[in-house]
Amino acid sequence: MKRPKTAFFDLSCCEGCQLQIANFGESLLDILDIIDVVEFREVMSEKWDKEIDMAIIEGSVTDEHAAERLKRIRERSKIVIAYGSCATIGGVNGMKNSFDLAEIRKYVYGDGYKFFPAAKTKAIHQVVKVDYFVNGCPIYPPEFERVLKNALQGIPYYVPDYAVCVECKLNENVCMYDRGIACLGPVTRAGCNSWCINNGNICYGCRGIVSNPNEKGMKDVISKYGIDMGFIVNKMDMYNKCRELKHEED
Amino acid sequence: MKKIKQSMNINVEYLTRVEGHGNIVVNVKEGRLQECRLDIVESPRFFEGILRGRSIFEAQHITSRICGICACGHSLASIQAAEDALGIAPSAQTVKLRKLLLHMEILDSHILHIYLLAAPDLLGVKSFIPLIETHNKVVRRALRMKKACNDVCGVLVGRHVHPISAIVGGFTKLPKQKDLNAMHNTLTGMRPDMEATIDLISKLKFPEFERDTEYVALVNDGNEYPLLAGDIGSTDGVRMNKREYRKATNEFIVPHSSAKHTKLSRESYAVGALARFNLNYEKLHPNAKETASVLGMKPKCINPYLNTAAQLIESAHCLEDAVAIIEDFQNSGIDYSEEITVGLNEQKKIPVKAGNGVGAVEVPRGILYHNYEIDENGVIVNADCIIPTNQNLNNIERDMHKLVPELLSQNHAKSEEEVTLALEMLVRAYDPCISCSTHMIKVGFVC
Amino acid sequence: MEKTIIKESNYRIRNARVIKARQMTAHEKLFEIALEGGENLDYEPGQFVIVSLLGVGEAPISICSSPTKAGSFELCVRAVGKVTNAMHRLEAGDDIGIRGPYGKGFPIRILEGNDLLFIAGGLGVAPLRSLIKYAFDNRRDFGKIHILLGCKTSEDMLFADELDQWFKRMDVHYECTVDRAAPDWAGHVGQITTLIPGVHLESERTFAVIVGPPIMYRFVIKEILAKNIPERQIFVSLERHMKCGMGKCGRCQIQNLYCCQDGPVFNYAEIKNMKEAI
Amino acid sequence: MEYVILMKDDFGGFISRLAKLQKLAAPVSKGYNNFSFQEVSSGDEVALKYIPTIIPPKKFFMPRQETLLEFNTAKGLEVKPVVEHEKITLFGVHTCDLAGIQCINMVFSIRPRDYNYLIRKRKIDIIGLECNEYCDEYASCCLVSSHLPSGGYDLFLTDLGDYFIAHVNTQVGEDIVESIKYFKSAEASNLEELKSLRERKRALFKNEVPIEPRLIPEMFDRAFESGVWKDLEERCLACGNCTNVCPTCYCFDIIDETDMDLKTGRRYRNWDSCQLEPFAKVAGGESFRKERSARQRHRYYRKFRYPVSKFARFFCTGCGRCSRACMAKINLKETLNSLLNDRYASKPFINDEI
Ligand SMILES: Cc1cc2nc3c(=O)[nH]c(=O)nc-3n(C[C@H](O)[C@H](O)[C@H](O)COP(=O)(O)OP(=O)(O)OC[C@H]3O[C@@H](n4cnc5c(N)ncnc54)[C@H](O)[C@@H]3O)c2cc1C
Ligand code: SF4
Ligand code: SF4
Ligand code: SF4
Repeated sequence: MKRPKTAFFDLSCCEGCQLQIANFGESLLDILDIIDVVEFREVMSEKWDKEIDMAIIEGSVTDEHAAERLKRIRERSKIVIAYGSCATIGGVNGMKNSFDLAEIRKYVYGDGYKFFPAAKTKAIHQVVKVDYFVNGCPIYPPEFERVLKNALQGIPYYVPDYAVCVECKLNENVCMYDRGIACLGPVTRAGCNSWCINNGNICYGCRGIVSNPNEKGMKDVISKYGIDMGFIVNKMDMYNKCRELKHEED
Repeated sequence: MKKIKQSMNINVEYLTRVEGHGNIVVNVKEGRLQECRLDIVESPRFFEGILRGRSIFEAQHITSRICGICACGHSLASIQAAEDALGIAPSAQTVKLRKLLLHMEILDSHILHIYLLAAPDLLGVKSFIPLIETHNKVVRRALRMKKACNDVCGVLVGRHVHPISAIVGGFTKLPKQKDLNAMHNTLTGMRPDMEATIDLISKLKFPEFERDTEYVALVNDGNEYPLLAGDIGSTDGVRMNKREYRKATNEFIVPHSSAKHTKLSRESYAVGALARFNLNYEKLHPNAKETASVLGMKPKCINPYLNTAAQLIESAHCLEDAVAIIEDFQNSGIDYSEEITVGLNEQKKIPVKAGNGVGAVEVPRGILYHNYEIDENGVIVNADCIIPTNQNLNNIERDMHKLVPELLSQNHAKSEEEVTLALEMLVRAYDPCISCSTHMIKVGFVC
Repeated sequence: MEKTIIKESNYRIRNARVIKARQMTAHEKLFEIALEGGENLDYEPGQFVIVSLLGVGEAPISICSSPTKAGSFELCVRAVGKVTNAMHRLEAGDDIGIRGPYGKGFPIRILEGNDLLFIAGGLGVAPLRSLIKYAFDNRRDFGKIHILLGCKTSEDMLFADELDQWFKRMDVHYECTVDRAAPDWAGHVGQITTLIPGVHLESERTFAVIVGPPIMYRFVIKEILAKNIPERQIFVSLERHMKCGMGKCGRCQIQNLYCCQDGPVFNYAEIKNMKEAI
Repeated sequence: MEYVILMKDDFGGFISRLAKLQKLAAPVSKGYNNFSFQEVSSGDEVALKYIPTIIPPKKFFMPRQETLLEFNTAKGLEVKPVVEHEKITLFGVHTCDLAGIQCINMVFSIRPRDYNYLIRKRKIDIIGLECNEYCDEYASCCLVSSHLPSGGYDLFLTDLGDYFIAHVNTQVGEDIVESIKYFKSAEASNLEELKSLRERKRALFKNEVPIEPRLIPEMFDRAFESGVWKDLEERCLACGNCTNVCPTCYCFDIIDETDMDLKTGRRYRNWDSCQLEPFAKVAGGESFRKERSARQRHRYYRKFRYPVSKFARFFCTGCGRCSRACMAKINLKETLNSLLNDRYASKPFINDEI
């Protein structure tokens, strides 16, 4: 097999997902053995403006300029992989959608705010077609590896469409609800091996919401445990605010 | 100033091998430097804006997402500010574990910078990719060291990028004896690689360029190399409490950049490894001092390119100090009753009070300030973060202003490519983290 | 944890080779496969194999050839997901892994001596073809044979060349219908159910065998029952998500039955009251 | 020596010696009244009084993830079927979990036999531990008669105050007793005490649901269309907790994974759950148990109806894990009670005497 020409791109994000890849250690070299990295701005000076076999894109679309750039990347890429919460669901960048855009710009930039354009944050698939999703903030390296292999083999990858609780139970964590704490695990897509709960924190929903959540049931649970619904909605918005937006493609 | 002979127009769009998006613009017309600046074009993410209305207890979770490289640093600064606002004093054990985390953060980031971002320039290649062929051992060592730091963070806080278990009040999960042993093994196992790194870097030649400037870093009166706590100090003799950070930074807007600039006693100042080295050299671990002498470095060093060398010196320090902390825990044990449950305050099970707090932490690239004002429910009403890279931007531009004419006026004037590379290397030497720096803030609400 | 190589394993695969591969329609491809060492796959019409593409996964696929054909067998595969798409990239000479055959096939001993009514929708023609070919190869053993086929458009028609031959045969009654007709289509247009009332059947000696997409069964069976064919003379083959093929993994369970072991061929009388079956 | 005794004072020594013989796993506390079977080496790590662990001991018999094949496709198809196994002793298995192990033993022993399971099972020694009291309000072990030991162990300990009495059931049990050395043979008085404990238990453990167990299958035969399932539709979050923690749920998925070279790799099986959305979906998009109510119903039928036909026993061990783990508080005993109160499902079967 020819090594696919692969380019890494970053839109608005913290670049932590790229870093997760750098953190592969020496096995990164195995990955570089099978792909031909032609552009990776954070670690490479080389640039590439031709056809790309695989575009691996991090970050969300936060202004028109980014949307245009993304569309151009899509046009010359055979496969688009969105990775990280920013790219796949909008992630923390989406929180700004809860505010009036002009107001938040003014708050941060003062009177000069008009020089700094901004649009509502969007996930990548809300602007262009995406072939593979690697959810998570940051990405869970084993999942990234699996998606990469599937892409190379030309077979689909299905993001788990069941709750983080599944993995959490298998890891035999004491359920946060047993400890009187609200956790977003029951409505969040698994695939991270319940990373946060394994380390004593709650799930913040960074992998997006399962496709068919039982919203009424969840509300019942929340009220049963005496937790304020507004509190949960607020938590949910931390990563999942963008799901309210229409897709440009539709 | 000698006469500049050429005209050139340099525009490096999307500067590579830095974090985030920046452009270098240089315009020389008939011998006169007309323009020379570093544009920050990263689209802003409005972190201070979005923090409003969120619980102080999730601030560190959100602000860690400002930057993937210094996620732990942002977490620690954020936690410090939150605890300051809430009036919580962390336990001695917590502080020690946080120090360990910060050491790992600095070590990890410096290794990344030294090997993957700076070394290619010094070795004359475009990126580390060609090095896989030519310097396979070096690349492997870099990746190995990086992974080791990552593994230690994994054990300590769940992961390095966006740490999980370090929260306001302490840790949600404390390392077990076997975890301590694992971390100890990983770090002591890294020593030969560290020696090899020092050996490698000591043989490389850094560009010669000097410009005297003010260096700013945390300082203290004790013997400890100050990273997690201290006053703000400078080589121009400034010393002030962290709560006065606004007076130490004096942020101002420049039109070409979506990141603010800062100044203190002079027109610009520098933060980061070199600043810390210049201010706190005496407090470095003996191994680090030894490294400094191998590299031939003494304070006060005013060659900005040597920031990379200062990073190496600090790496040696962090590694040894981290090992010492772990050994200490191995001997004295860990008090597991300190493990805290996340979210209790946030869910109003423990009362909170209104307040205003500042966190000032030395992260890999310099002092990072977080400042929050919270209401009586612990909800953030105002937030401000000042990122090291912002503080360096002004200084970088001043360096460029001195460097470009020098390059063009030397006996054999440099070509456009050479100038471009020299400028890129200069910017990279500061290890700028542009995604961090685009946040912006005005409000002056600090007490 | 220790790891030992074992001889006996339920998951052992048999090495095989694609000896012919032919794109039939936009989505379906026909494979002829031979086991390594010229072994015969010992199977009955209606049984399935689990195809194994190492590194991609496994998928249950009905055998669409007749056991009367020795040396190789055929699979007709629609590309829908991981394994099936990867299979579509295989060509003659490529390696492939096979487990099975699995499941209960069509009850040949019961069908023998009777008239047969074959009804297939879409990809359902694949498993049925195995039985049809078997019946042709043993034509004397069966009474009248009716074949009714339905597909979306004429472009989606599988085994089109063979169908032409069936059409020409004296000893079968064959009809075909499409949901949507292309301009050059001369045959029936409409749902498969519209064909049934016109067929002349001797209900007491006719056995109906139906294979098609899940929604088809209910309507077709209604029409057949209207023809007075007794329930126990109706056989269906059901598709369920399947992993192990050995009644363990739990995916193909229909109430207390396992599609992989108790089926895929079921007698209608036995499952008609099962809520999750049809 | 059918019965032996172990003084409580020797318990620590017993566990340490046991752990020296081979790997030893026992229930340990995780806080918040949660327990888990974990490797232990000393007596003070073991939680002697514990309610069912989060995950049952099935995790040792059919690991959450288990390699079945290793392959290399670099030159043709090179496939090695493998089994992963280890010698291990499980200490402190309650009677409900012994029943659970017996259930999955049956599943993997009927033809076609599952060699991976059977090989692994042979390497696991089991030391049971009697519950003298009810775990909590979720338990329903009496309903399915798993509150008393009925085989499935090598050695079985009962706490009788100052000492444990142990029933030696197998040669392996005998060997353990021999090599540990702390055991003495039991006197008649010890056996008397055991007997009276069992008497007390009979009085204490009562059918938790007022139905005669033999009538349960018939109740289920009538309950398929019951409105009880509709109620579960509203509440169930489809998180799969109930099946993952059940000692008799054994559904799995089979997954291939290659190494980075895309040539070598392995095929493994992974626990799966009928409660999850994609479980029963076929390629055409059809899902045969699309509604959460149908999936919950399926779960209950897989405990109380289907296995009765196939294995002549219930596949519920009464451990109560599913109810404990359910965030929506779907409770097994409550569901059974609701079925009893559903007039279509139960009318003729209500047994007033219970
Ligand atoms: C007894 C029997 C006989 C059969 N005979 C034939 C035959 O002769 N010919 C034939 O072509 N087929 C046949 N099938 C069907 C065939 O087995 C399936 O089409 C095949 O298993 C699909 O496998 P796959 O790996 O290609 O698809 P998968 O990759 O498993 O996916 C199939 C579909 O399901 C969806 N999907 C799967 N998993 C997920 C998930 N986790 N999340 C979201 N969506 C998901 C995908 O969108 C996709 O469309 C038969 C099935 C049975 C049971
Ligand atoms: S802790 Fe969270 S993820 Fe884990 S089981 Fe409980 S609700 Fe689910
Ligand atoms: S546990 Fe939740 S927040 Fe944490 S990585 Fe997983 S999905 Fe994201
Ligand atoms: S169904 Fe519930 S009570 Fe019964 S064995 Fe399973 S987990 Fe235990």
